[in-house]
Amino acid sequence: MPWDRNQMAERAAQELEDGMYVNLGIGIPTLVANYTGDKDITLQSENGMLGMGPFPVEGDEDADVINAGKQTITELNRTAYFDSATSFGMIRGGKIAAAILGAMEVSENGDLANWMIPGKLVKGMGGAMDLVAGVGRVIVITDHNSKSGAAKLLKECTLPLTGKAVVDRIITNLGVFDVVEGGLRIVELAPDVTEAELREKTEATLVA
Amino acid sequence: MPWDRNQMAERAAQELEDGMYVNLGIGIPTLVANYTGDKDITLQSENGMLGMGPFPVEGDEDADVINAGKQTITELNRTAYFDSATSFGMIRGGKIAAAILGAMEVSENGDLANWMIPGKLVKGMGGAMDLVAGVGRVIVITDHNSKSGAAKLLKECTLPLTGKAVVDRIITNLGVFDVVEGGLRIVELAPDVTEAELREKTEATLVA
Amino acid sequence: MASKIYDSASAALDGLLTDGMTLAAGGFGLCGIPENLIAAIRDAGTKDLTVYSNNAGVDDFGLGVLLQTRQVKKMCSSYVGENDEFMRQYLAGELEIEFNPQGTLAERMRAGGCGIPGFYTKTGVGTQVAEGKEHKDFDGETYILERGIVADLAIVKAWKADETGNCIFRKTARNFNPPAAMCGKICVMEVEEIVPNGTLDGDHIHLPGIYVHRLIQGQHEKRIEQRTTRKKEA
Amino acid sequence: MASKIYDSASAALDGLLTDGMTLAAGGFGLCGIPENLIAAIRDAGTKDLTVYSNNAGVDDFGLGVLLQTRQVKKMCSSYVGENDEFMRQYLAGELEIEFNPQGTLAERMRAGGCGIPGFYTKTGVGTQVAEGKEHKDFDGETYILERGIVADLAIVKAWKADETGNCIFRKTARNFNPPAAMCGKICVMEVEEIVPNGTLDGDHIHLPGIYVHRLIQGQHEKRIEQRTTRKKEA
Repeated sequence: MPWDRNQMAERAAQELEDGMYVNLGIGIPTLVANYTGDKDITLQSENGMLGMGPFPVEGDEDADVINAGKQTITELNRTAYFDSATSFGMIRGGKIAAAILGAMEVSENGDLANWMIPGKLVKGMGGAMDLVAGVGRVIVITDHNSKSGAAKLLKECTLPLTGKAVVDRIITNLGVFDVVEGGLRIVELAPDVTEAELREKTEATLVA
Repeated sequence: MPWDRNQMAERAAQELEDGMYVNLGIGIPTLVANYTGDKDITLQSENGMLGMGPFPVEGDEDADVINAGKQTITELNRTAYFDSATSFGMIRGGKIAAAILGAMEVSENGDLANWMIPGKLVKGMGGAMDLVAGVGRVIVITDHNSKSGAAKLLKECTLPLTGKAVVDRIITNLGVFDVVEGGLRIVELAPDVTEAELREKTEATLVA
Repeated sequence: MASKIYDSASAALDGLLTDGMTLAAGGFGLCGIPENLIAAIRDAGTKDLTVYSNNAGVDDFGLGVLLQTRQVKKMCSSYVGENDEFMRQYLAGELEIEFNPQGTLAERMRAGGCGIPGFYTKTGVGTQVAEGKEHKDFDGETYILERGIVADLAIVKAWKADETGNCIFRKTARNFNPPAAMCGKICVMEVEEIVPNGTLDGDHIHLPGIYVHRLIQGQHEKRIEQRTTRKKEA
Repeated sequence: MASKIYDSASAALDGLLTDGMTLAAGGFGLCGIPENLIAAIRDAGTKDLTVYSNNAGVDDFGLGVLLQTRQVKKMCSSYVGENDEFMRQYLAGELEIEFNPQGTLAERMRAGGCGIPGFYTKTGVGTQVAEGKEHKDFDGETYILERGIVADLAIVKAWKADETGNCIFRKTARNFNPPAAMCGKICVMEVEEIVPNGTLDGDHIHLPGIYVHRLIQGQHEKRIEQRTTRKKEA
């Protein structure tokens, strides 16, 4: 049985260690914060905040306290604010231990595409290119296949890249994969997912 | 009668306009602050302070409030503090309108030497190279001649440079000079100083 | 000192606006944007603007206002979602866009303001962003050269400023405002409150007054883009 | 989170010191220097240090202490006056010095900490400082390439820090401390006071805790280098 969104987030939370500074992307990555348990994880928001708290209770929203997805959030008792140049200095300088991001496509050598579909979707890369270039470890969470069933783990990406050879680990609804010499190594399969099924749904080279 | 130290500083203060942000070097330039009269000049200290006040009264010295000469000073009611990278960002970025600095030698094309005598004096350039490269207008205050009587306004500097073609105006005990095409233009002479005397004591080309 | 304080956004911009100029704007999404100055530029009708700003606002607020009036020729941004008019103009070829990675844009602004005409970064290597840019290896890794930005005018928003323009920002409304302010040849700042000199602690100031040439106290809607809440715990 | 707080400077440096390492130190003159960490490095006897620091202290205080014990192989500084022992070792060829313009040194530290391996500056063009460096023209002006600094260890001093290492500096004691902290692979911070989380306002923090790996509360002499005063007005 493939993992659902929350199970993927829960699995991703296992990647984080106590004391880590982490940046979570928009979408499923945001859910990872719900599963860190006892681990003390400090979340960085690239719009200028270290130590991101949960959503506010109704009535406590503050227009001046938002995350990188422009959602209202709250601060903690150890939150620090800073400007965007400093924020990305932190990111580019390798001070953030890990980023967990979504993907449109990932290639078997760790290329990531998640910012643009030429002629259709022109939103921009935001901070994703900086994150994949700068943070210590890049973890991708994505459905294994697109809604139409197409493979998202490819030999080569077809969409414009966010970064070249930047992904360390991929968590999909079917399993966990590491980018290694020669392709993607299967680290773990979701319950009842078989290697045969996986191979069928994956274009990238899978290595043991 | 040549100007004394205080008169040179007083003359230099005439270069400053109301509302200017200015950096004053160590030595005679520091005295300029005593002669700004009604003009509201904001002094930048490159160790991280904008809005430098006078020396403290005895007993009020604070080890955490010093100027670039490491002297104890005070703050004003509009002082801002910042780190050294920000401070020199301001300087390099041309935000400071003028710097008034001392000199060992100045050449007729505006080269300045004021940081090193090879084999003898090895103190370093501090912030002087950044200041001459970055600020809007560089004004030098210096005795016209060395203690031994040697010219300090030269055709070419003999000492290692602080900056090349960076000086705009020179104020000495004998007069005021602008760096122009072809040499130094006499802007003003100190009382009773003759042009003949000046020419004798100057190696640099003097132009009308 | 001649006062930096002006009565209105229009007064503060008087003499500073010319068609075809470059503009740097602070803000992230709709957070910490110079609402009053944007409205005054709309009213002034300045055309063919090239705007350096992380985002382009939404259709009817933020920089989106200047897109609706067709005053913008080119945007240099990292993210322009949330704006249908932008998308329409872009896909119709009526608007140029130069995408910059968010951190590259922020650093380009700071660099320009700090007298740094170019710097190297790993961000974007191997992507479209690197095309046409100088590549250089340092210690075995490849980087690309990015240029400092110096804009004709910076429009920014802070929380409070004293009379000399020393200012402080509030929480995540700081974002691009300090680097945008730094990179303007002239910087006009709008704040929620102008306070007397002596009110702000010199150690709390985020942007010293030297970066601020003109100052207004404005009215701020501070619109929230994505209102997200959780249930109150019992 | 595993605590960043250590009992002593020696404990905080345990396992971090190796002969021949590079060190970045905060402070300007004797103002805002990491007194306790310098003393602990002296006691540890680590040799052949390359030290990035704006100044070299005085003969018996600040980094001058490590010069007296001959633990420093090379200094990278902008100004080393006020230190006779430095001058003696340098003129005798026992100590290397690389002079950096003050702003270039500060920016090199910030750049190294921000993942920028190189940047261009006008500072030093046409001087000894430019010799052997790449020159490049931007918009008709010549600039030189300066490199970002990444030091094995940064030792810095702040006024107060909370338990996660968020810290604030006091007045001009801030100086090189933030850029030095940023450029260290590891940063050890000494403060006058460690305060509980929640004590510091998030908008007042000068250096977020992410830059601080280990933290101690120290005893600080805070020696004044040039005590200058004026007469009290009657």
